[in-house]
Amino acid sequence: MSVKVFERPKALSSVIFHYCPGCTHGIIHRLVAEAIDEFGVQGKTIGVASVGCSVLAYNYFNVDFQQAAHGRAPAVATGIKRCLPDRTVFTYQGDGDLASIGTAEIVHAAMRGENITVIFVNNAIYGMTGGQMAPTTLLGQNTTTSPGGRKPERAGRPIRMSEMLSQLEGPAYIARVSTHNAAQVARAKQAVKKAFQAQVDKKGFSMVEVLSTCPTNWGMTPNEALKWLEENMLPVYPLGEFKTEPGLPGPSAAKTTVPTREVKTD
Amino acid sequence: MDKKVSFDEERCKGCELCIEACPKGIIHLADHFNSKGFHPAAVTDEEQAKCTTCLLCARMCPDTVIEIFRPERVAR
Amino acid sequence: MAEQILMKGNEAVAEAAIRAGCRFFAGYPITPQNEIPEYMARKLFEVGGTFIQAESEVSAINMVYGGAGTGTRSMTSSSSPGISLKQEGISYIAGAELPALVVNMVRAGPGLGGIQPAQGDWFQATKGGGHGDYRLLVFVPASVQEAIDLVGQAFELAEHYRNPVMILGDAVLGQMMEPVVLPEPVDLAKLPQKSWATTGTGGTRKPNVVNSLYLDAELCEKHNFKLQEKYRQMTEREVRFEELNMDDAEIVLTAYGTSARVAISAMKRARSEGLKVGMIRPITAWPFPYEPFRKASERVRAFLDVEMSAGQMIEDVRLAVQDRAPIFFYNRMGGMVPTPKAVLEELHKIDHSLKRDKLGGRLGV
Amino acid sequence: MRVAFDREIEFARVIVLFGAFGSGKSEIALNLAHRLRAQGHDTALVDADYYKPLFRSGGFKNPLEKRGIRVILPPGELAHADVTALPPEIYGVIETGPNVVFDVGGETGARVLGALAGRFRPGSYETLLVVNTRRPDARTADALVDAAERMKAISRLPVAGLAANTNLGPASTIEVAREGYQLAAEAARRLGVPVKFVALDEGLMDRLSPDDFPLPVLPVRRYLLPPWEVEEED
Repeated sequence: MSVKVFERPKALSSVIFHYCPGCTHGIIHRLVAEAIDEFGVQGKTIGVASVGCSVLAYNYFNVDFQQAAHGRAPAVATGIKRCLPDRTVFTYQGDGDLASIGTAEIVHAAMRGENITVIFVNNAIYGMTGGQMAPTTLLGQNTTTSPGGRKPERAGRPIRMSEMLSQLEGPAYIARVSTHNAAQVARAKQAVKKAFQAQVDKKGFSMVEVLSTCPTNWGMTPNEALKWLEENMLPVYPLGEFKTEPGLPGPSAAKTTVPTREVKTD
Repeated sequence: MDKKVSFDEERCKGCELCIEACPKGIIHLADHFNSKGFHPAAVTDEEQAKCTTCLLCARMCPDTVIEIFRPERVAR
Repeated sequence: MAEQILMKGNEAVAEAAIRAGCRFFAGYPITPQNEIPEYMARKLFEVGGTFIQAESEVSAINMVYGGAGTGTRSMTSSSSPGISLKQEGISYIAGAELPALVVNMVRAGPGLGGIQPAQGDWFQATKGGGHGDYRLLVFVPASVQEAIDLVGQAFELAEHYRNPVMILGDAVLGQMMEPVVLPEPVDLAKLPQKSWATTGTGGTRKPNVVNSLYLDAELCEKHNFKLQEKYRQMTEREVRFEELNMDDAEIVLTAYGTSARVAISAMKRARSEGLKVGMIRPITAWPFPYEPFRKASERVRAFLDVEMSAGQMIEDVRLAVQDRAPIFFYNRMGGMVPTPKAVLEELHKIDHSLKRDKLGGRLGV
Repeated sequence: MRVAFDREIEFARVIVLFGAFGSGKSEIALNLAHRLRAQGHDTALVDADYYKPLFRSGGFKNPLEKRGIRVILPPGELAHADVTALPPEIYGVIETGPNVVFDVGGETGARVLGALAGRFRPGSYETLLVVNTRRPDARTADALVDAAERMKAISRLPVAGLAANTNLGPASTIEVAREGYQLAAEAARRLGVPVKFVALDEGLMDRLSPDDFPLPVLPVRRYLLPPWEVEEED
């Protein structure tokens, strides 16, 4: 007799993902669902889908979902969480959604320390709309709106959301992980769990930035894309934990911000 | 002997990430197509024995195609 | 009966919302409606609700989307430029069939305009504003008491139709004080359960999804037809208006909100001067009360539409009246409010011109 | 210089009216300014209600100035803006010059006072808390005491007395005013200050009997009417 040691998590539905072959969205969906299973919160979780390739995420999770307008998922999640503070609320957003059109929403949800978990999928390109430049597109990277490669004088330089947000006091946990091999995926899993742990422990905002591939719009086979990610994205987007509130498992990240002092007026 | 690694062929998109991840090199794409038109990943019956149930293929699979089984006595 | 107190329109709207069971408010400061979020910031936590000052109007309306999606009575308020920013979210709320209250205390535009009262947002409120074929139920109160009463109905109807409802006021309504009686607070425990709300499956039901995306055109059309059927029901059941002195009216004033109060003053003076002036005051801007206008157009000599805009409601009046009677127009804009005296002068002018010009007399009678 | 009207109410040169928003400060300010002027005093009115677009005492700049009352407002179009732009004349009139009525809008206006607090000279000014007990959050003596404490903290000025201004606008009655006066008197007693006067709609004055109120009554003309109630000269 043998025992099943790996299967589809309960929090994922049986619907087959629409993602292209080798797209790492599927891996990240599974990690989120595994975390929901392991915390035993499936019945009290509400996800927020964003706009991008993962727009249909609500079809793939066995949890309640709201579909948000482009970039607004952190605002929608804020509304949900404030009305239902004992539920587990997460957003699932891409780089166009979170780092471009939704920069105000993500910065302020993080600033408020909203007790939500954000899964930020960074694949350096717009997948849904057909391979346009993202704010996280690398210098020199060819996209349909940066033909000949992203040039800094025309389009600026890649935005590092994890580093930016870790300067705020609101976040309890911010980490960047990757999907380019199984060992990294295992690490990513730990980060996702830690992010949900932060929420369960009511420590405030948590975000995991997951470096991801887009084989179709990068024009590579899935395995080539993983190598491209490793060679080109890692130097620009270093992996690690940028902020870990004391009390969360693991060593606290060094860059914890100094809390501002409360003043009295009137 | 029971299978250690099994593939839900209908979910597989033939992306080959599991093939790259497998340290034993036992996964290949089948010659046949699934109903979606993909060559699904597979491990031959003979090569099942070589599987160490290390989970790496399953961890890399984006489509929850793979299930892993371990003999009961070593199951964690 | 509860005691009368003196309330400002803005704070009355906020208090009425709390009493109607509103437990989530997200907004962003903008004059002349700041008393609403300020009131909510003081009071909402006391009843176990939540107030958030969002980073922008865009975020505020999306927070309301999230809150409404949990089945919590949710609202936002703003003034014209802020409502423009909220249009995206309003369209999504309508598309996802969520109940919510949006209050617009209209100020002058376009652009930054001014902070004084205006009525330039009628088109935006009644004919879209956001994208897609959706409608809002739009109330246009003309007094603080009416605003209070309509806020209560707004939450009920928003939930009944699962559609956003707008209170379209203006800076005068928001800023003025009038004696009012507040309703008793609703008992939240007695409100109907919302089977569609995303509250977590509890492991006992299939997941609920709040969504406005329909990639399949056939399904999207079906969804749209379903919405349209809902809007048709609203046009059948929710039209509200007030008729004043219509029994013998020869000239019919029409106006809403602050303009209506001015018009009523003018009507009273006109009556005392022997002019047979009546009035039709829309209380719902959408659905518009076409029927009383159509009926009146078959027997009255003329209409005078008074607005603090370039003429927006008048398009609906024209649709109702067709060419059965002439429609005159008097307006002030940019934050100026018409005076009763000026409206009275218009009424006299119309009266004279109708007497002079035989063709301008009764048509169709 | 101290002034008195009706021989009964005596005020310091600078009268600062504060209180919860909507308590009727602007209406009282306009009435006091008119009365001071009618008694021949050199009078100025400061509208420090910077965030309210409508129903502001400063909206009467032209008619007030026609009557010889100086109106101190931010210059030009800023008078109609929702921005804080303290006009420099404010500093002058606090220190010396005409009789001044300060109309301070709610808590935001009181904050403006806090910024000016150090300039008020003891003896030359008095601060009156205007209270209308038919306003929300002002329905009990406790609430009035809280409001006074709050205004003191924000404006950093003491409360010298209360102006009992309980009314329901056009639905006002003497009974309502009397009920409000009783609450104001209770709050004043606890605050250790007097009720300076009762404000009463001028239309009710002829129905007033001598024992309605044991203190001076200021007849109040309603200036801050909604646009449809404004009487225009033909």
